[in-house]
Amino acid sequence: MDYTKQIQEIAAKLFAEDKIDAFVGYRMTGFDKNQVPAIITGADDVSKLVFNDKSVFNLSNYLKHEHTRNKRVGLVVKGCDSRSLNLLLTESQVKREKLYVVGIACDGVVDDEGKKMQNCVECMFPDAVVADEMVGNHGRSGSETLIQTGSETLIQTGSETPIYKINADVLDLGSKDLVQRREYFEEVFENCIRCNACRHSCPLCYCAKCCIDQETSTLYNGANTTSSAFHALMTWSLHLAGRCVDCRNCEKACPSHLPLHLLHKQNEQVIYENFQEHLAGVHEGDRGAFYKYSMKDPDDFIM
Amino acid sequence: METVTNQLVSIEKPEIVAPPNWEPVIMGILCNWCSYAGSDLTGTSRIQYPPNIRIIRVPCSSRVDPWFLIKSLQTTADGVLVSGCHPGDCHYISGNYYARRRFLVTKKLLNFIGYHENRIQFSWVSAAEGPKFAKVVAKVTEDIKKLGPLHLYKKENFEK
Amino acid sequence: MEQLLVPMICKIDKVIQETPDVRTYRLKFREEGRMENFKWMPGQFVEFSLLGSGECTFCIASSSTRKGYFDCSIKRAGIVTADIHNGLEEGDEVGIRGPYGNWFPLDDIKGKNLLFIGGGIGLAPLRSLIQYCIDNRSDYKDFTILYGARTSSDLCYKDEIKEWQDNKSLKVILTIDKPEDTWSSNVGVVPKILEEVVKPGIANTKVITCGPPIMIKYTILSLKKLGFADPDIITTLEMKMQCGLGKCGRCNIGSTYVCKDGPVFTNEDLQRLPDEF
Amino acid sequence: MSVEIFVTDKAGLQKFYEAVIAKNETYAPVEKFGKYDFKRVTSLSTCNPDSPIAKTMSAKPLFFPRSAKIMKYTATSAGTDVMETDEDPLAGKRVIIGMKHCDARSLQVLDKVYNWDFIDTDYQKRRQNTIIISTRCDKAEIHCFCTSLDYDVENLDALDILIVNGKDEKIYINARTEKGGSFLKEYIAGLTSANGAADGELKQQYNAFAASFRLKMNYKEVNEKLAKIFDTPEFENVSANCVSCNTCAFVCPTCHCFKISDEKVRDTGVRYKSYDSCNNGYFTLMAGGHNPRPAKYRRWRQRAMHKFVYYKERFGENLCVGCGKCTTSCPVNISIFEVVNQVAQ
Repeated sequence: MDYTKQIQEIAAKLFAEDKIDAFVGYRMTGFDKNQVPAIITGADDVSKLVFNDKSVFNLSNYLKHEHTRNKRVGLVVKGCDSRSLNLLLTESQVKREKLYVVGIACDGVVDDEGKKMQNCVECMFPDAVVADEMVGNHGRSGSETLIQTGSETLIQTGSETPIYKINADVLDLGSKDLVQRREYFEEVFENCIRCNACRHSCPLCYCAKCCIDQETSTLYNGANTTSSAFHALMTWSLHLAGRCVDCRNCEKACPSHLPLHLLHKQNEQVIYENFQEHLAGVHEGDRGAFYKYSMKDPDDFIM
Repeated sequence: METVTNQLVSIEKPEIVAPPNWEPVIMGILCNWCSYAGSDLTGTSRIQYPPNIRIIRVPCSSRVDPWFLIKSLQTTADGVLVSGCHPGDCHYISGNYYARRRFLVTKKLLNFIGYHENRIQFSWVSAAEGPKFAKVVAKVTEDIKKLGPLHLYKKENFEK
Repeated sequence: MEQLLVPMICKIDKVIQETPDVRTYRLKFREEGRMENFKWMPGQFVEFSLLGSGECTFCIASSSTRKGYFDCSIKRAGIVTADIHNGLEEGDEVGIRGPYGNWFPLDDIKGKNLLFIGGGIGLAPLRSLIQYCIDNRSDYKDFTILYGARTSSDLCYKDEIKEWQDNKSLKVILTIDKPEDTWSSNVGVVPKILEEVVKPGIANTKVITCGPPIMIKYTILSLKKLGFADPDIITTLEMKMQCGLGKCGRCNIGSTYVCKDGPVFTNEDLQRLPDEF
Repeated sequence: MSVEIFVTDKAGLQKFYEAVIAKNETYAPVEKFGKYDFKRVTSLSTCNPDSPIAKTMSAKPLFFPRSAKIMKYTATSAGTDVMETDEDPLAGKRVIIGMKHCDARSLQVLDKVYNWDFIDTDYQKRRQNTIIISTRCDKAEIHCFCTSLDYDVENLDALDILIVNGKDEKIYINARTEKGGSFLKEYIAGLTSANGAADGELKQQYNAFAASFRLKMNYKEVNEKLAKIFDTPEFENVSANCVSCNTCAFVCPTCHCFKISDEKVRDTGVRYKSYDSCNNGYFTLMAGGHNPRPAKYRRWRQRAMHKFVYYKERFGENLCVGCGKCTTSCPVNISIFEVVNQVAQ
């Protein structure tokens, strides 16, 4: 997957037609094969843009930054990024008319070791679900890819029919008993250093005042203890339940390499199985699962 | 109240043993319009219920952010009871439907990370159901007593 | 390090509601004998902690010449200060660490005319120096206090200001930003009153100013216009602090630590600092 | 400085480590979730003294804990009791193995700030009671630039015992300080002295290591140029893609900012001192709403300038040891090396 040329062309065209003030894409770091997100403000820098399977970071994160506020922005989105973008649009965080979205038909990205990321292996929506222009081709257009909210089958595409699969790690852990699970997560919370990188790198954490920041919250204290990590990570993952798009920005940012996806995938699975909701951000205008309800929701756990 | 004489261990962490005559602390978060009034009725009808519950009044069960449950468990409570209006009875029309979803996910997540899901319990109690409230509290208390004390790293921080 | 951060317990002796959102707490150390050993100079600050809520930095608003207590004036602004306002009453206990920081250059201002310019809660650090100077009145020449606030109800230390006004050896000028029916004194922002009403002479005069950042900025401009030299303008800076010991790395402006090298600076010092305060 | 050098082989080194672990309170990198962190170990099999720099957290928390209890208190109707905290768990005699020289150097840098004015006695005690056993890297990692900074990597005396991989599977154990020398005496059984003979080989190993660096810079030039360009717009460009995630400060071996937080349950409370980062937007936000560093580029400038200008002005050292941990941890791969060089240009 190498769309460098197409993206450079699109960016150059957009700057030439004066459709955007800034273009958010990727560029090489200059020292290894890793990439840095690039915020380009003029046609001169277009040649720096690249896109290949090392373009990992979810760029919709940059829509909450001061550099892109009140500007017309061109944005490169992969499948998962477009879902978070969709949620940002639904939650009125970004104005659609100010965005020019370059959607990618993504074949999956790789991690530092060159292995395909786990979320890409399981990915159900590799094509951008919202785009002004698509790059690459999987033989289906954006709108065809996604059909209906659904019960069993979420997507019906021409050739293959991906079905929601429970994350292998979640399944594995779920089969253990209570004490083992507690021990495993106790280790997770012990290794958390409370840097809040997960939250800052999450594209959907845009609150100006966060409930897990000592300076703005009355209930949370920022001490770097296990109990505080439990409080922060649990609260954070529950606030993202039904909204997480599994882009794994958080996991990539975590300096302790904690398996944060476990919490998100567990929530996703519960929501999918119990409420028959489709995955977050797949449809435009579709809010997260916690923002709607159905009469048929299970209530056998309530006395 | 009958006091527990045999030693109880925490179900999640068997090395934690409850002190003799240990009583669980239960945080009760009640909706203003139904459950709180219900608990009031329990009191005025002179129905007895376990004194382990500490009641907090909220406008609606959907006011209860999962955050509150986590915070309660992190600090003092051994269990949490959230109670609201019956489906369809919500003072704000649909608040409890939203709440229902959140509670299920919270419960499952707590179970997933290795804490018994009965630590968080929910009930629908209307303003007229005084006896039901007493029953609910009794059941929750009994359930949580079975689970033993919740340690949740509190020990490291607050042991004198 | 951890021992350095442990506060001493103080008892609140008195709470004075200065304005709707400012309260002055009069504090005494709980342990006997400690109050006598607690020495501070005008301009220094303490770390005030409401146990369970957090720590905040406040300047000491009274002079060490008034023995047996010290004052902290606290404006309701953030989470901790709101807790302080809501929760603390007479007889309650709080933690105090300090005093930290440098103080007003008492030697430099000896024998000079003094002009104090305060705005809002910014009178608190000045009050410490004003009290100190009043108690050593013979060391100083002319003595002028210009104090402004947004409204008449936002003026702090009303009783004390009355005392100052009655004191024939001081000149007190009050101002508020907008006219009010019951207000008979000056109306206008501090720099304007400074230029139009006070018209201070620059000879042998030191100016000490404190207030909101925007007021300090324009006051300094006015003072420069009047002909004051940079070393004669003394101000205090506020920065977020956590430790007060020069360790936590919050309060630095360039390589200057406000908690160690400040909070009192002359305008000459400020010129040298990078523009980040 | 004592220059005792002993020679051994791989098995001998293992034995040495095992003897050290058996006799002392030992800390070493332990792997968890693919990342190494320094933890208390009781056997060599659970740790890896040769963990790669990029995947290892710094050893700073052993001296400046991620969260330290300042005090405990209880409030009763009779008044507030401030209690002493438990004994400092890090104050005892201990040995750290597997600490790299950049990490060891960071302690020398931190000494300056902790011994300045108000003296941090806890930190000093932890420093004095610790023996640092360090392995010299054979090859620079991709983001390393320690040789380009203002310290002598070859003759560094921040570490007590240096272990160098020589030719032909030979391993040299070299006591660098008095403390290290007297510590090593207990373990010399089974080791062969190689005083004098090994100097050449050590030098050779160092030269090969120094030649393997991809990144090289002139720190003096960077110091001087950065000091003059506080207002350059270049900071805005280089910081545009930063997500303010704070990771860099939390993994940095020299960052020492902290915050104080209270945790209270009923009448009992604990006050903690824990890490904080200047990249956090709230870092300097005052209660009234005034924030001297509201914009991202200002916070980045503070970070870069503090590392290469302010600390140098105040304490005479760069607050950077060139370990590259921030760059490897950064989710968007921003390199402090690139940033300061680009800005200084």
